[in-house]
Formats: sequence, structure tokens, C-alpha cells
Amino acid sequence: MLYREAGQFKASYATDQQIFPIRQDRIAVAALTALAFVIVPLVADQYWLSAILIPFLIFALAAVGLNILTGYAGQLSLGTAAFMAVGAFGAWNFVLRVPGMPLLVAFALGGICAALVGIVFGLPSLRIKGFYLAVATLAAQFFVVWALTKFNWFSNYSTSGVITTQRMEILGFAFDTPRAKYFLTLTVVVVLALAAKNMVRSSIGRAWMAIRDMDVAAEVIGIPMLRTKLLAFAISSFYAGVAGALYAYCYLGTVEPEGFNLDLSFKILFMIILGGVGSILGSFLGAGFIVLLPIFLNTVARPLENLLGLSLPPGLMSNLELIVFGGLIIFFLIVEPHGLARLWQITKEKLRLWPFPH
Amino acid sequence: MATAARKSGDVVLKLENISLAFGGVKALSDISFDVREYEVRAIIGPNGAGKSSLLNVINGVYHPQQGTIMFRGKQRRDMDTHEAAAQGIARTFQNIALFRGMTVLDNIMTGRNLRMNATFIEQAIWVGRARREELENRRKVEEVIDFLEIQHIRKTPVGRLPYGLQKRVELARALAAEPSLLLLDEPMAGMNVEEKQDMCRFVLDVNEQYGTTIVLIEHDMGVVMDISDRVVVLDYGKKIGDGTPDNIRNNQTVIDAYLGVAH
Amino acid sequence: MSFFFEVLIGGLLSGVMYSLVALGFVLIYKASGVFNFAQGSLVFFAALTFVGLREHGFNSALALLATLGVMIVLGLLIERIVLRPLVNQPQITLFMATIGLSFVIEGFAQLLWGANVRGLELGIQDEPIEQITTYTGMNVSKFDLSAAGIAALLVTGLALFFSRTRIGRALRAVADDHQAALAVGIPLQQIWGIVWAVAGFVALVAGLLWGARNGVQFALTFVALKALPVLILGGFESIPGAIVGGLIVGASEKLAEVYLGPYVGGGIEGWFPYVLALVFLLFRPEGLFGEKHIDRV
Amino acid sequence: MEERLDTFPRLMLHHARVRPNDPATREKDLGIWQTWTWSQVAGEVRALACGLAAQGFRRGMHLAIIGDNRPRLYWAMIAADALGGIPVPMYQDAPAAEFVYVLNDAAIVYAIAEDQEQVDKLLEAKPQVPTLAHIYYDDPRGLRNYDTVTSYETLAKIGREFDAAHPGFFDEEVAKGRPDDVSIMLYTSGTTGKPKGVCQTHAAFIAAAKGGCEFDHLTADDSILSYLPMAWVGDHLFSYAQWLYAGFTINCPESGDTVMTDLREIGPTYYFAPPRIFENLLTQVMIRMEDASVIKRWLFRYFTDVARRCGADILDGKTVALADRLQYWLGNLLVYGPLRNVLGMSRIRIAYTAGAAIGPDLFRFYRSIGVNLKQLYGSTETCAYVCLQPNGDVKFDTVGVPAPGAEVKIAKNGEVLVRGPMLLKEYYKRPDATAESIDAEGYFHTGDAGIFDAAGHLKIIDRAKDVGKLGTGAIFAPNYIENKLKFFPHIKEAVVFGDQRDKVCAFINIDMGSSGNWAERRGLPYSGYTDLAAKPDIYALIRECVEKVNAELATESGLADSQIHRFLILHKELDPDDDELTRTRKVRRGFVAEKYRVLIDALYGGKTVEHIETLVRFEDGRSGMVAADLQIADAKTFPAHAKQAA
Repeated sequence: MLYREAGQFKASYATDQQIFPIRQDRIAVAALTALAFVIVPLVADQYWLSAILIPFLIFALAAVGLNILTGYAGQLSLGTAAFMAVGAFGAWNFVLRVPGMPLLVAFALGGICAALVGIVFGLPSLRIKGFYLAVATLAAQFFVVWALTKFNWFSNYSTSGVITTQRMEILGFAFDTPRAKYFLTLTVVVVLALAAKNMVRSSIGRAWMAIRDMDVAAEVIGIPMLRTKLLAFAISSFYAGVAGALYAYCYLGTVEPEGFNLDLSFKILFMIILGGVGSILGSFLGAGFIVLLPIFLNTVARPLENLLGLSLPPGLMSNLELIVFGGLIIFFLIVEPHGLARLWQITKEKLRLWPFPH
Repeated sequence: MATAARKSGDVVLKLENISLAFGGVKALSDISFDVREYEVRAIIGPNGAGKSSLLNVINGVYHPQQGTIMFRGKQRRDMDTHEAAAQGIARTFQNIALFRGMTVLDNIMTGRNLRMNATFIEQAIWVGRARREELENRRKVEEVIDFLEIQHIRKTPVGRLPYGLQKRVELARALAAEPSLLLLDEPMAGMNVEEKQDMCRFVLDVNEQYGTTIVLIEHDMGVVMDISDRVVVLDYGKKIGDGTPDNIRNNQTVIDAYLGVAH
Repeated sequence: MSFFFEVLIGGLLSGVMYSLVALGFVLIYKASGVFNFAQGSLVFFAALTFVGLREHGFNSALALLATLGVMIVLGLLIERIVLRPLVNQPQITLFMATIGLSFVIEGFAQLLWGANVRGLELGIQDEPIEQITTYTGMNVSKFDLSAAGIAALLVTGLALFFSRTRIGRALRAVADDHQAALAVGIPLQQIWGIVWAVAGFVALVAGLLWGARNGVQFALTFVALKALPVLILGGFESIPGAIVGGLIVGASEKLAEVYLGPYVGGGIEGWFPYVLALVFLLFRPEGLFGEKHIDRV
Repeated sequence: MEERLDTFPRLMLHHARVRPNDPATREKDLGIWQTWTWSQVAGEVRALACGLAAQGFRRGMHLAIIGDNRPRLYWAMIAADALGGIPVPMYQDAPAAEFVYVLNDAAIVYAIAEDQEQVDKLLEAKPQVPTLAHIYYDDPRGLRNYDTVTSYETLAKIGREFDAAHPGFFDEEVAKGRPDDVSIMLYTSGTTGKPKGVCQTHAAFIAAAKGGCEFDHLTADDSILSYLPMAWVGDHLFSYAQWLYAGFTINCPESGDTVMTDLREIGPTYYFAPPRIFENLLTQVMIRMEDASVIKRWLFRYFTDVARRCGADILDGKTVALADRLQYWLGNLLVYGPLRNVLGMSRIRIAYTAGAAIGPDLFRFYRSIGVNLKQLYGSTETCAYVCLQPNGDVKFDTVGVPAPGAEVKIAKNGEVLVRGPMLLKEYYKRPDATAESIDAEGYFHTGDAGIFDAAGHLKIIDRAKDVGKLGTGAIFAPNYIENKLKFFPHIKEAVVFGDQRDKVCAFINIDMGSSGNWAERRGLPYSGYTDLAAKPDIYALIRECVEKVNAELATESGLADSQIHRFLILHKELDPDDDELTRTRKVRRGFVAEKYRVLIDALYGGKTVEHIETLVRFEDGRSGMVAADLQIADAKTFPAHAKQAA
């Protein structure tokens, strides 16, 4: 209905293969970008910026990373949080130990550390598949958290590995307000999400999907199995690592290895299941959903509590959250395994064909 | 369909004394045969005769325990899938092996992966070589799409296509690699008469237009006799016949083992 | 030297406990191809329910029976609500669904019984058996030995169940080939229901033993994480594999902790079995008792 | 020196100078719209003309052009014109046997064909066409081993070499062209007799193009989808003459199967389609809407009602009540706009239909949803340019006012006569026919019977020669009745009889798509056309339609006697391959009457059932017999009651 595509013809492959081939989509994305960069910083208060939008963006980035590995390359990973931890501690150590280290370079180096760890734990993927591999990534999860806790060097000998991030400064500008941190996070996330979109629509992305869908056929066509899989692990971990660095620097400020536990890994896995496996957009939708759901539950439950004059037991909300998350995962897997992204895709398809049903 | 006018060249692929076993089960025993440039070479035989295994040996999915493979003048113990692809061997599968989560266009584009050299970083930024390669190879792929007459399904996810079209898309993916040797594993299985005719025409067109050497497995004897230059007959992993279609038609061993039963 | 054996035996005995959890996984995997990540949550839920019922005045026997009933019903419900709609989906999807399931069960368990850590007294003391200590100089826990005994009993019982009863034989047929089983008229869904019920029962036993040992708390769910390397070593489809794998993991992690731990700062129990399993996987991807699969193309 | 824009090659060169980088031609090929600018087109035409000249093509020769709408074929027409030759486009779906007559009549030596299919037909015809010597082809697919034909690329290469050797040649040739040279020869399909070559000059088509462009304000910014046969005068006017006159963009679809998709992608501003296509589109719209959700169906029904009430008036700029205007605005947002978009019509400024009468409901539907659909009237002999409906003054049952430069009058026998610059020069090698159709005063006899209404709009009733008399002495206009029948979606073709008889009877062809769908929705099983056509339910359905027509006819003065008394549904579809229809799908009345004489006898003889066996030709060229027992049904007729003058 909103889509009026007649007359939007493509006279070159470049226009046919652009990320948003439909003009209305381009307009919507431009509007959204303007909203995120201009309107939001003007109207959002501190709570929204630092408790909702920044974590949303960071989780979305981590989910994009996991989606590259799990959604596109088909390798299930349960160790995203570990790679985030490597990124966070990596970046922190680079800033700490290399004088004059630029912050963004430190983030990138943190990501690269995560990528290297990712490659090591991705090596078994050559021989094992499916949940055998998932178990291997669990090994990464436990090993990394253990190593960061045990070897105090990583946290500069602080107790139980807690680190507090350094002051952030880029080109003399201090990023110490929520708004500034939001800008930094948004910029990094937008740039990396764009890069991810470019990769998944290029030959490397097709190679990943080919391996995911039918590995023997992919090999026969000449797609190198080891290199392609390891690249997926490396790039995915790089994204997780940068997300981890942002998580430490722009969101929490103080982190400990235990904060990057299995629960966090699961949380990000849930984001891509709910948002859409194999979709960059889905990573954002899933992250938004999971960040907003507890807030939504709270806003619904509190008035209800007052209204009914009940005092709910203290653990109730967190347990309810568990049940709702788990239940939604099961629900989506049964009803719409491709998540919110597919729902949007279906809606869009309908809008494009409106008033026809198909 | 004239096969007489077709030129056939030197031997490009030669298998010698190939034996392959899984556990204790022998799939191929002591098979030798060759393929000449530009020819259409058929492999026939009853189910379980080892036909697919033979193709899998040629492009390196299986590694034979004995024997040697000579391809384009180089002799080796076995092929490696990646090497086979890089050397210009492409194939289709008996049970369609398309990438189900991708569109027709993307599926065929994977056939050109070997010809795209941009690094992932260039691809992530989508400039220079990455962009150029993407657009140039899209054009190549469009030529294949045009050749196989699948323009109308270009952007359809392959999972939504009917069987016959999926087979055609798989052929397109193989062709996109511009192979010099094309292995087709039952390209016409499960098709209706019209689809079979189309597929026959495409196979011959590929052979004629691009000079591609073709090795195919097919059950439809009419098709095999019509389009192939030479035929190999397998039975229980052994070669029981090898020659021109006429030759095979009159071969008593082949008639007893296969032709007599099939008709 | 006797210290080595003491560590070894201690490890083996706790390995039996891992086997017990792994057994639950194997049962379900064999019958329905589902890698049930929620098995740990089931263990937790069983223990919590038992303790909770006792707190509400049930005596032990009655609480045991009631919990058993609850676990069987829960198993059947899971099969019906979660897994049946997902039949024929990729295994990875089923696996992710059980992760979701584990969240639901954990949330539900704590909602029902609260999140407090509780003790569970089974009447067996976790103390060295004097006789053994006297004769060999090694400390062998009475509790561990009893637990091992119970586990052995359970394994034997299950083995008999599988080989002697009609349902058991049907179950094995299902494990070998779903299609063929269906073809000879074995009611798949009924079988799956039974398997989930049995898995609930195994979870109950594991829950009681682990609960008695470590206290009934959320950390019980992590027991499942311990069982994963066991499965990788033993293979997902093999009951003997689960047992041997459990023993290997139990023994090696204790030995590693004792002999390797001091060099790296200790606490390696958490990841050592994984790394062991990983290294093992590289050499034998199908596990100790698993079968090698050939990709047909 | 003032530029003389009086031949098509000069017009092309003019655009290449004035707007060298604007798109002239597009073609959907290899997944995208390949685009050629005016300067590129000029270059291609130059190479092609030089190539043809190098191959011996000379002034006055004919160049046969056979194929779907392809840029290169359009360019070839300009190239032939540039050399003073005459392009002869031919219907691409005709079999080889039908080629032979035209090829021989035009003494074709040079032919350019689209692809292997057309080349094969030319080669098949060649033994019977002694003059045919040079065949060129556009698409090389499958033609690798043909050694007697030449590719377009080779021809262009020869041309470029020739051009290099004779640099002034092309411009000299173009300069030699005169406006009264014949620029095109189009064969009329002819409902009787052999086709005749209609010779039209540059001046005639340029006059028609100029008149049309000025009438509808067409500019270089417009674009059109070129998908109708190149041999048809309409396509030549829109996609050639007006293209070169106005300098807009023509867009060639990927293939016949993808026209609808391509239409949607291109979203042309100027569009032409015969009524049949508009009708198919509407049928598809209705069928697709059947599957929509309840809410959408309701929305659709509600707003199409609103549109029917006021849409056409809004388009014509008449005053409409505010409430209706608001509802129409909302409907435009929710239904009409999206619908125009999915049909590919959202950018259309001007759409024309012609070639056959269009049903008023159909016509009104498109206008009501905001598509400025209009009718025109013309023929091959008049460059398809006689009458046009002006914007804002569109009547459903007329073909509009005389076009600028056209003089139209009605002869005593009711025949429409036309005079003007767009008339044909002659029928090729047929002075007799030329003399017969153009009278001493220079009027062309169209062969159509028509009347002017009070506002000066022309209304076409029938073919002049088809208009007969009933036994009662009343006028009998069979096409008029048939068209009324065909306006029902379930009826695809109809043939009515009544000349010199006491009452009117009809043959009906049902529409497989529409009535098949109707049957499926009712769970009525059928195995094919013949089976479905014989179903009593279908007979009941068609009877309803026939009776509605009767009710209408009863109200029209002088036509009350033309009500249909009896009818039958034919057991096979009338088919051009069986010579029952022309290639433009007009009924060959005489042939049909002869072929199915036994059925006509049964209709008038009062029988209720009749056996018939018919020879049919299948698509693959084989033929076979189809036999059936046909039911004959009676329809209710109404007493005459003349309608109040509107």
C-alpha cells in the first residue's frame, strides 16, 4: 500500500543490487537515520539514553556478530559473551598499556583479539557440526571467563578481575555524557552494521550461506570450507569483541569477567532467534525486543500491583521474565522460526502487493 | 538432434583402475575409463551400480583406495574438491543440492565464487574491486539465466520453485562456473516429458555453444542413446560395457544385466 | 600413590553422578533426536519440588511419589507442547527450543518454590568410609559410594527395561530408524511421551542425589553443563558411552584439578572437561561409541 | 539553414543532436533495463544502414522485419528509411506458410529476424520465395551452425567499415529522402482475401504523429511500453512515428510472458492496449481480489462503488460533491493508488484503446480509478488516426472527435469517410483496390458504419458491409450485438446471425479463465473447454448474459428486433490457426458461417441438440477431430420500449 514501485526500474546492476532497491525503503532508512542521529539526542532523557538506547545498540551489534556466524554461516555458538569479554578486556588493556592509544583503535584491537580467540575455538568446526560445535563454543565461554578471572594480569591485578574503564577521549573530545556515549555507540554500530550488510550480500556472504545450506555442494563449487568457516568465526567474534568494548566503555563503565557469563550469551542468542536468524535487520529487532520486554513487563506489572493492592514477591519479576523469554523462544521457533524479521518481510510483501493478497 | 557433426578432441580425463569401498562395502572395483574433450559421455547402470560414486571420485568428494585419476595431463591419486572446482569441473547432484535459503540469483552467483578475489574487507566497504567483481559477475550470471530461460524466477527463493525448475537452477549454478568439464547426476530424473525435452536441449546447447565436455548419469535410455557420444555401463561397481550408443545397444552383457531389465 | 587413587576413585564416583545426568540426555536423544538442554533444569525442578513438598509437610515417601508424578506429567507436557509441533525441524532448532524450555522451567520452579538455597537430607552422610580408610588409607565418601550404587541400579534397571519389555524394544526400534518404526506400527508419539516421562524420572533421581550433595539451588542447573562433555566423549546415542564418558570426565577433572590446577591458579574444573572433549572431538568426531556417518551425495 | 524534420531519419538525427544523452530505447535484457541514448541509437542506425548498403540494399527496396519488439528491429526500420528503402514489419506469430505470400508480394530480398525461431521460419519459406537472399538475426542463440545467415553484429561491423570507407554516404542518403517517399509498408490482415500492403509516406505518419502529440501534449519526457506487434499500425504510430516525432523513450519488454511485470517496472506515462488486454487485467484483478481477506474485499468493493459513482467525473474535472470527493480521496489512498501501482499504471497520463469496441463497464472502471483511458479510431490506411477522445470530454460509447487535420463525414449508406494528410499513398501493386477505397473527392472509405452525435463525437456501429437487414426489414448490426455479448467476462467470442432471416441467433465462446474460475468456485468439475462448455450450469450462466443483452437491445430504437432468440455454446474456441479468426482476433464471419452451417441450420430449424465434428489444428502443427453434441438454448426476449432520449 505504502509502496508505489511502478516506474522504479533498474537500468544498471549497481542500482539493482543496492542495499535498499526500493525508493520508499531508502526514504524510510534515511528518515530513521536522521531520527537516530538528530531527533533522539535532542529529545531522549538520560534514562532512555543510558538504560535503553545504548544497551540496545550494543546488543544489536553483538547480535549482528552472532547472526553472521549462526544465521548466515550456520554455526551455532553459545559463547558470544566470552568474545565480548575478550573485546572488553582487550580494549581496556590496550588503552592501559599502550600510551596514547586512540580509543577507536583500541576498540578495533579488542575486536581483533576476540577474532583471534574466535578462530582458535572455530577450528573444531572443520570436523564437527551442529550442537557438537555448540558445545565447543561453550568451552570457549567457560575457558575465557576462567582465564580472565584467574590471570590477574588481564585486569591489572584488581580483585576478582573487575576493571573500570578509562576516560574516553577522541580527538580531544571527551565522551563522558550519556549523549556523547550514545553518539559514539550509534556511529560504531551503524558503520559495522552497514559493513555486515555489505559482506552478507557479497561473495563471502553467499559462501557462508552456501555452507550453511548444503556444505558438500558448497565445497564442490569451490568454496573453501576451512577458510570460509574460520572467517565467519573471526568476523563474528570481532563484532562481539567490539560490542564487548562498547559494553564496558559506553554502557557499564565497570565490568568483571563473570558479567560475561553464559546467560549473556543466551540473551544474545535469543535476540537472533526472536529477531530473525540470518537477517541483519532481525538482529536489531531482536535486540530491541529483548531490551524492551523487561521494561514493558515492569510497566505493566507495577500498576497492576497497585491496582490490586498486592505486593508481589521480590523474585517474581525476574522469574516471570525467564518464563516469558523462554516461552517466546519456543513460540517463535514453532510459529515463525525466522522471527520478527520474517514477520516484517511478510508485512512488507503484503504492502507491496496491496490490495492484492498475493 | 545431430550428434555426428560434433567434434571430439583429446582425452582430458582418464580414470585408471579405480576402486572405492566404504567400510567393507565395495562401491567401485577396478574401473577404468576416459572422457574426450567436447564429448557427451554417459554413465548408465542399475540403481546402486556406483554411478554417483564415480562422479564423486572425479570431483573429489570421495577418495578411492586404489587407482589414479588423470585430468588435463596431470596424474594423481585422488582429486580434492576445491582443486577439482578450480580446474574447471562442475557438477549437479542427483538429489537437488541447492542452497535452499537463498534466491535463484544468489545460488547461481555462488557458482562464480572462485572468480571473485576481493577480500572480505573490500566487500565490507563495497568499493573498488569488490563492487566491480560483484557487478561483472552478475552480468555473467544473467547470461546463464538467459541461456536457461529462467528470467522470471530470478529473485525467487529456490525453496519455492517446482522440482523441474530447481533442477534447471542447479544446472545454472554449475554453468556459472564456466566449467570445462560438467558432471550431471541424473539431470532429468523425475521430470515430465516436456521438462526432459527442455533439459536435453539445454545439455546439447551447453555442449555446442560453450564446447563443454559433459559426463552424465541418466536412466532414460532414449535420452542417453540420443545425446551421448559414448556410454559406460556399470553394474555392481564393475564396468561391463564401454562404447558408442550403438555398440552398447548390441552388447550382450549389457543387455543381460541392464537393458533387458530396464525395458 | 594412594593419594592418586583416592583422587581417582573420588573422581570416578562423582563421574557416576555426571553419568546419571547424561543418561537423561541420551534417553531423549536416542528416541527423538532432541538434544535436551533443559535436562539440567529438570534436575533442578525435581529436587526443588521434592524439597518444597517436604517443607509443606509431606513425608519423604509421599513427597517422592508426588514428585515422581509431577516429573512424569511435566515430561509428557513438554513432549506434547514443545516438541511435537517441532517434529521434523532441524536438530539445531530443537536444541534452541530446549534452551528456551530450560528458561521456562527454571523461572517456573523458582516462582513456585522460591529461590532460597535449601539443604536436602537423604540420611546418607558425606563422610569417609572407615573400613576403607583403615585398610587402604584412602578416603572414600560413603555418600559417593551410595550414589554410585543408586546410579548403577538405575542404569541396570533401564537396561532391563530396554531389553526385556515391549515398550523398551519399541523404543530401541525407534532409536534405530524412525521411518521403519512407524512402518511396523510403533506409535511414535506414545513412545516419545514415555521417553520424556522416563527422562523426568531420571532427572528426579539425579536431582535428589545432586541436591543432597550440593544443596538444592539454582546452581543445580549447571550440572547439565557438566554433562555435555560427557556426552561428547561418550557419544549422544550410547548409554554405555554416557557411563564411561562420565567416569572419564569425573576422574580426569579431579586429577587435572589436583595435579594441574596448582600451576594455573586452580578452578580449572569448570572448563577442563570441555577442552578435553574438544581435543577428543578433533580426533574422533563421532564420540567413543558413536558410529561414523558417511555423507551421501 | 533551417532543419527539415520531414522524414523519420532526419527526426532521429535531430534528437541525437538536441538530446544526445537522453534515453531513446530501453530493453529489459539480462535482468536490467539496458538503455540506449539518442546518440547511441543514431550510431547504431548509421552502422546498420551502411551495413545494409554494403550488402547491396538500395533505394526503393523492401526490408522484411520479423520478431517481437526489439530495439534493433526498430533501429532497422530507421536504417531502411535512411537508405530510402521501405521496412515491411511482419506478424511474428504467423507460421512460415503465411510468410510466403507477403515475402513474395513485397519481393523481399533482405530480411532481419529476431531469433532462431523466426530464422527457421524464413528458411522454411525460402524455397518458395526466390528473391529472398539475405537473412540477418539479432539473437545468436542456437544459430551457431547456420551458415547461410548473418548476425546483426557482423552486419553492423560491415557497416562501420563501409562507413569508414565512405564517410559521407549515410548523410547523403538521408539528405536524398523526400517526405512523400513511402516510409513503411504495413500489411492489413484482411478479413477477406489476401493481405494488402498499405504504403504510407513519411509525411502521412509524421502528420498523424504530430497531430497526436499535440492533441495529448506528448513530450520527450514521456515513455511507453512497446509490446504490441510491430506489424500493427498502432505500434508503428506510437512506438515509431510518435517516438521519433516527440523524442520520448520506448521500452521493450523482456519477453511476451513478462509484459505485465515489465509494465509495472517501467511505469510508462503513455500506454496503449487493445480492449482485450484491459479486460484480461480486470478479470485478473477480480480473481486475485477473491482470495483477499474479508476486510480488503469489503474495502475494495466499497471504494470501487465510490469510484463508479464519481471517479470518472473527477477525472473529467466535473463538479463533484465534497463528501464524494473526500471518499474518493480516501479510496485513492487505500485502493485506487495501490491498484494502479500494482498494475503498473500509476504514472500513466494518457492511455488509449482501439481496435475493437470496449465494454462501457470496463472502460468506466479504468477511468474511475484514475487511469486516463481514452478511445481512438483509425485504421492502417489512416495511420490509426481519424478520431480521438479529448481529455476531459470522454464519452463511453463514442470514439471521440475528428483528430486535428482529419476531415470526417458520413456517407449516405452510413459509411464513415475520411480525408487528410494521413491517408495511404496506395495499396502496394493494387491500383484497383486503391481506386476502390479512395473516391474522386479524396475521401477514404473506412468500411465502418457510424453516426455523429449532437456534440460532434463519432459513434461506430459496425462494419458497413456487415450491416444487413432482418426479415422484418429492421437494420441488423451483428458486431454491435456481439460486442455487447463480449462485454460479459464469461463470454470470450460471439458470432450472431440474422441477415435476411426472421430472428437473431448466436454462437458463443465462453472465456476459460473467467468461467473456469466461476465453475471452480462452485465445485463444478470439468476436464477442458469442450466439457465445461456443455455444462448446464454454464448454459444457465450464459443465458442470463444473453437475456441482459436482449433487455438492453429492447430499449434501443430500431434494434429491438435484433434480440437473440436462440444460442449455443461452441465446443471449441475460435482460433486464428483454424482460420476462424484473423490474426488480430476478428471473427471471419463468412468462414465461420460456412464451417458451422449445420449448427446454424439447427438454430433456425428449432432443434435442441446437434452433433458436430470439427477438424482442429493443435499448437504443435498436428491436427485432429473434435466431436460433440451441442445443446441449443432459447433465451427470453423483451417487448420493444424505446428509451427516453438521454
